[in-house]
Amino acid sequence: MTAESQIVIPARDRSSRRENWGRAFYRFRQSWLSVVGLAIVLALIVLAVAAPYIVPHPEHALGVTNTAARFQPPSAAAWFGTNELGQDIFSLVLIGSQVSLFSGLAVVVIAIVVGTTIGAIAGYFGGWIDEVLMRITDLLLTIPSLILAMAVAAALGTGVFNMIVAIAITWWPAYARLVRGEVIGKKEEQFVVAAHALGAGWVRILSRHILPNIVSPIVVKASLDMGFAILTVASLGFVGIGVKPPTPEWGTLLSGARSYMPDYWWTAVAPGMAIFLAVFAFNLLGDGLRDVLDPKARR
Amino acid sequence: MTLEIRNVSKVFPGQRKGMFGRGDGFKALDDVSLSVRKGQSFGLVGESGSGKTTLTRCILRLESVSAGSVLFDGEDIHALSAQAMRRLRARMQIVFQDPYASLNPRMTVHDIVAEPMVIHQDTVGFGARQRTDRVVELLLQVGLRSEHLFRYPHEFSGGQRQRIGIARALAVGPELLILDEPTSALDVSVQAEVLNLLHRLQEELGLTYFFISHDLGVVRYICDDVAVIYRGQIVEQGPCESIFDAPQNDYTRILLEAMPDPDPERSPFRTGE
Amino acid sequence: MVSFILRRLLLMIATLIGLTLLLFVVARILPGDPVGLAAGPNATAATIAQLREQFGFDQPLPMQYWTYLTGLLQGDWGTSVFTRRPVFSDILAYLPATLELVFAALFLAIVIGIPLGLLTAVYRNGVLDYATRTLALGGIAMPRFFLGLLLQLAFAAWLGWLPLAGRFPFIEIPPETVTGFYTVDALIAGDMYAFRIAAAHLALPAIAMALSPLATIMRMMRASTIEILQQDYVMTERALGLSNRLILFKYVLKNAMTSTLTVIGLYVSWLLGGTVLVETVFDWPGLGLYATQAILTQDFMPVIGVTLVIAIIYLLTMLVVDVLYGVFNPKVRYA
Amino acid sequence: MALLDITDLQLSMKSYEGETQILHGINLKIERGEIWGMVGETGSGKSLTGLSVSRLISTPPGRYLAGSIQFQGKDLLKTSDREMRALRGRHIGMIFQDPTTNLNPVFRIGTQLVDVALHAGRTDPSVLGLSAGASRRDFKAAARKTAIEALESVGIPDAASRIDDYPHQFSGGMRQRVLIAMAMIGKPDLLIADEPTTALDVSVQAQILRLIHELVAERNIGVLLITHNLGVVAQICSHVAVMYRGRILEAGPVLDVLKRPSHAYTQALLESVPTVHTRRGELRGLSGLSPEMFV
Repeated sequence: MTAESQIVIPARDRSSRRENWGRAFYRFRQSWLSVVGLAIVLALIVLAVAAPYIVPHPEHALGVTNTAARFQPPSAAAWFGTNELGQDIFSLVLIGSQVSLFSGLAVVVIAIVVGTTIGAIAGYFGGWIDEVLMRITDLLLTIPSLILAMAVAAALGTGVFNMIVAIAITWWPAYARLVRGEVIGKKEEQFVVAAHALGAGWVRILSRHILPNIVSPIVVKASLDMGFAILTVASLGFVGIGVKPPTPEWGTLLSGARSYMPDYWWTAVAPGMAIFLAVFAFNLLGDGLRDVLDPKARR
Repeated sequence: MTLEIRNVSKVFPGQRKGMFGRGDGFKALDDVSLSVRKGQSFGLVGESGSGKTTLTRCILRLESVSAGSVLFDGEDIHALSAQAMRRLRARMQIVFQDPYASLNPRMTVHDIVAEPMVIHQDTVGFGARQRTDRVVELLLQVGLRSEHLFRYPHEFSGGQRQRIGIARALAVGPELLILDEPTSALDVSVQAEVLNLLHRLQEELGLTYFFISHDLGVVRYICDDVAVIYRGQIVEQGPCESIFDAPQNDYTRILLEAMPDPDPERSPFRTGE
Repeated sequence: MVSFILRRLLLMIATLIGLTLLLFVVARILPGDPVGLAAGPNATAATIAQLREQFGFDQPLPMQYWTYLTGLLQGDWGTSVFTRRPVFSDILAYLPATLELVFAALFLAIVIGIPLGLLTAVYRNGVLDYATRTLALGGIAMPRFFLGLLLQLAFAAWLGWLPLAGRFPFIEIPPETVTGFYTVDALIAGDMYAFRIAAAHLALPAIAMALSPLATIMRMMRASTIEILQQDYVMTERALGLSNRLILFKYVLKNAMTSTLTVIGLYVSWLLGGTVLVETVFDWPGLGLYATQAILTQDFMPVIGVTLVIAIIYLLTMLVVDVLYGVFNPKVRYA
Repeated sequence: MALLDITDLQLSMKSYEGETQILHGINLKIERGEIWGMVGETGSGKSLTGLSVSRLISTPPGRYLAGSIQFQGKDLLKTSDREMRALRGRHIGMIFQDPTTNLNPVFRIGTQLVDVALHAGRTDPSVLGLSAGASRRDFKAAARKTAIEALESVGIPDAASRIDDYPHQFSGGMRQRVLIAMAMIGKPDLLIADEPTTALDVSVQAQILRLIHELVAERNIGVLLITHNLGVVAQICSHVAVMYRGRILEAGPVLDVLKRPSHAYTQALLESVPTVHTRRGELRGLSGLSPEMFV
């Protein structure tokens, strides 16, 4: 074999990986709706980050009022009108996107970390570990998540952090269920059995063979859930739990606007549309990602 | 004697019946005994549900046995400690039936073939550079090229994937190779090439094969000894020639007669023509 | 089948016991001071102590739980600190309104969602398909409370076709209670006038609640129909000349229903939880409004009660779904 | 007039990569009483040829570039969908590879058999032994009776009661029998069998082949048997067509083609099949042959 060991080993070229990405992006582009979703999501992120520097009245988000200009209808000066305190709704909504996006992301990340860990352990080891973990998970799943989140948030007291914790508590079970199911499915796959036969330990099998192959459904669910997390944050704000004024938050803004319907309808429309747009964009994105990442579910 | 299976039985617990009871268990293996000689090819022939897959899993200790023992080089593998078993796995490797399902789609060929060397680092003692050299050597040995090193499994045909699977199995220099229907998912022309590759590898490396198949022609081509398994029991075993030329068991005879021969003159339906 | 249902019922009781324990512990450990709230800011220490004793808060925690659990079985679900009425009778009073709303929404979602999903699957990638899919994604993304507000604006405030909020005007006489559902009771009584009033009040909140499940059921139905259409047996059915209509409405529909069924079951819980929002918007006198009030005042007995009721309904629904699943899928039935 | 006469059939398929031609001019003539084996490896286009005869390839993505498929003198590529549907099940029967996935799992086998029988009966009441004016009730009863007879004719014991079982209550071999009964219920003139025994054990395969052979002898039908297994072809086919990359390289009576193959590919294929008589090193595969040699 001396002659053959002289063979030049090719540089670890990334071309085939790049080709996979290219193909995936090609498929993603096939559906213009998902491209629209991605564009809106990116725009939202940029706006949220830049909000304090670009809005006309950043001070309104800090609680400054201007009662002289109450309930101005939308105009060139105040694009979305002003509210009962004379604050510029455009400024409030734009700065409100920070809370929504941040807490949405935080909820999803916490839920994924906790849910994946518990689901993977339950699915991989099975037996009584699985029984115990899944009974707890099922228990939480029987409780209507919105009510549980409301109760926990109310008990913890107001604040962004408490609200995130409250929602995450009710969300991880769904990931645990998803990951457990996927792990059990992959456990029977031949390449996993092959790894067993090679003598690989459980850490290696889970981290190298199973988890990389179940990333897709998790990413798809996460993308869809980003939208629903934003929705839940707004829901809590709407019923009066969660972020308290003056910090602007979409649900809270909408809740405040309710009292002035239908005469001052614009106070409700802007935050409502913002919630809708953000959730819609993440849904479009998730839907497109599903097409790309989950070929079996392609419709 | 490399591999010896002594009176192995495997009973799967029955399905839940009613509120608390369980149905009767299913006896997948019933007092199976056979021995595989070093450097030889042993064929295990059976149809679906005959227990041949369960037997493989028991040999690899992916499944426990209900009774009996599996001896590898005189050691009962089901009595070994986890640590000892892990070391032993380096000496006994498997090639699976489905070349599409048995390779991790998220790993490159290099990582797939190198994995056994990483797992058995303590035994093999290769560094990263040595591993890559060895992977290239293995790829060449099974008829692939070094350009294939950093590609992903989906870029290969079924036959090429099966070669990757064989390269992986050979990576840590095993003595025994369990071949679980390695060619049944392949086209005949590709199957012929893979079978010839297996022949060549056995001659070059002095491997022992435990070859599982439902195709008598393939078993005849590869194996020295053969056992026929039916509903968890070995109904007949012995040297290939004697079993194929003078089968003693009815089931073996049925199998032999049912095997479609590509010679139209041997067709049972053409007698009247 | 009977033993299957019995086993599931046993499991359900175990789940409920676990749930009460969990809820109780969570509610008692979490910070929050219902007594302080009930007593008001000017209460003396003596009043507070008296209230604590009255609510049983001076007992050790396990005792409190045991008292609570045995009480539960006797219909004693605790007392609302806020309304000062027994939680159980509060819930009984509010439950029919909520169920009427949820069932109406679910009915709308199923009756529109399933045929629409089937149709868009057949004519996929057509104009109808793209339009409904976009609308569906929009429907899922639309916050229920915002949709409710928009519906109120459009149909109540501007067009004036439907009432703005409420379940039944105080000045009218509701139909005699049989089921507790005003629409159904009105029909039973043959009182078309009352029926029209009840239905008019029900329409907007039901639509606001139905949109999301409708969209999900439609998408699910579309997805599973497309999957079923690609199955080998559909090819065989086509190869042997069966008409497309027969294949779709007989052979494909039953298969596609099995996966959609689970989604429908899950939505019952989602809808019940969602009443918190929609009932707030429409002042619908149901469990959601009751729970919201209780949560805002940190009055935990009603919250536990409502959660428990919803969990029981959810578990019963899943049981029904499982039984139906067996009807649709013979393999499950014979297993 | 031949039962089936395919001339110069050319088919292309559209995919992400663009349009590729799959069939490059297929010619095949099947008479009654003949069993034609169409043999080829993965991607040779043999299954698509079979599906073309039943017109089960949707266009697009498929597109017929040229050629005709004459069935009893009628060009199937030019018939309307309605006419085509009347032919399917009644004049052209079809069975596929996997008996587990080809029966609808949530219906009793009887439901499916009866629906096929009713369809065939509507096209031609004599299939059910009825005259044109028979009532709905008569049709239903006759369809069930015909279904039971069909099950009996493919060797399902106790057919009258097993007809009300679900597919999963049958073994693989029995399911394939049910599917054959379903395909034969309309008393077709042509049976297209796409890898009918590939998913089955050898011992069961032999039984199914015997059954097909008997049906041909009994009813004098024509069969197009698509398979990758030369052994199966050698056993029951009267004729064989060897396909490779969308072309028929060689066709004729089995005894001629398999005993004295004139094409290098056929020869290589035959030398790739291990039999109980093959000695070590005798298998050759396609080594030494390049695809261009066949075109």
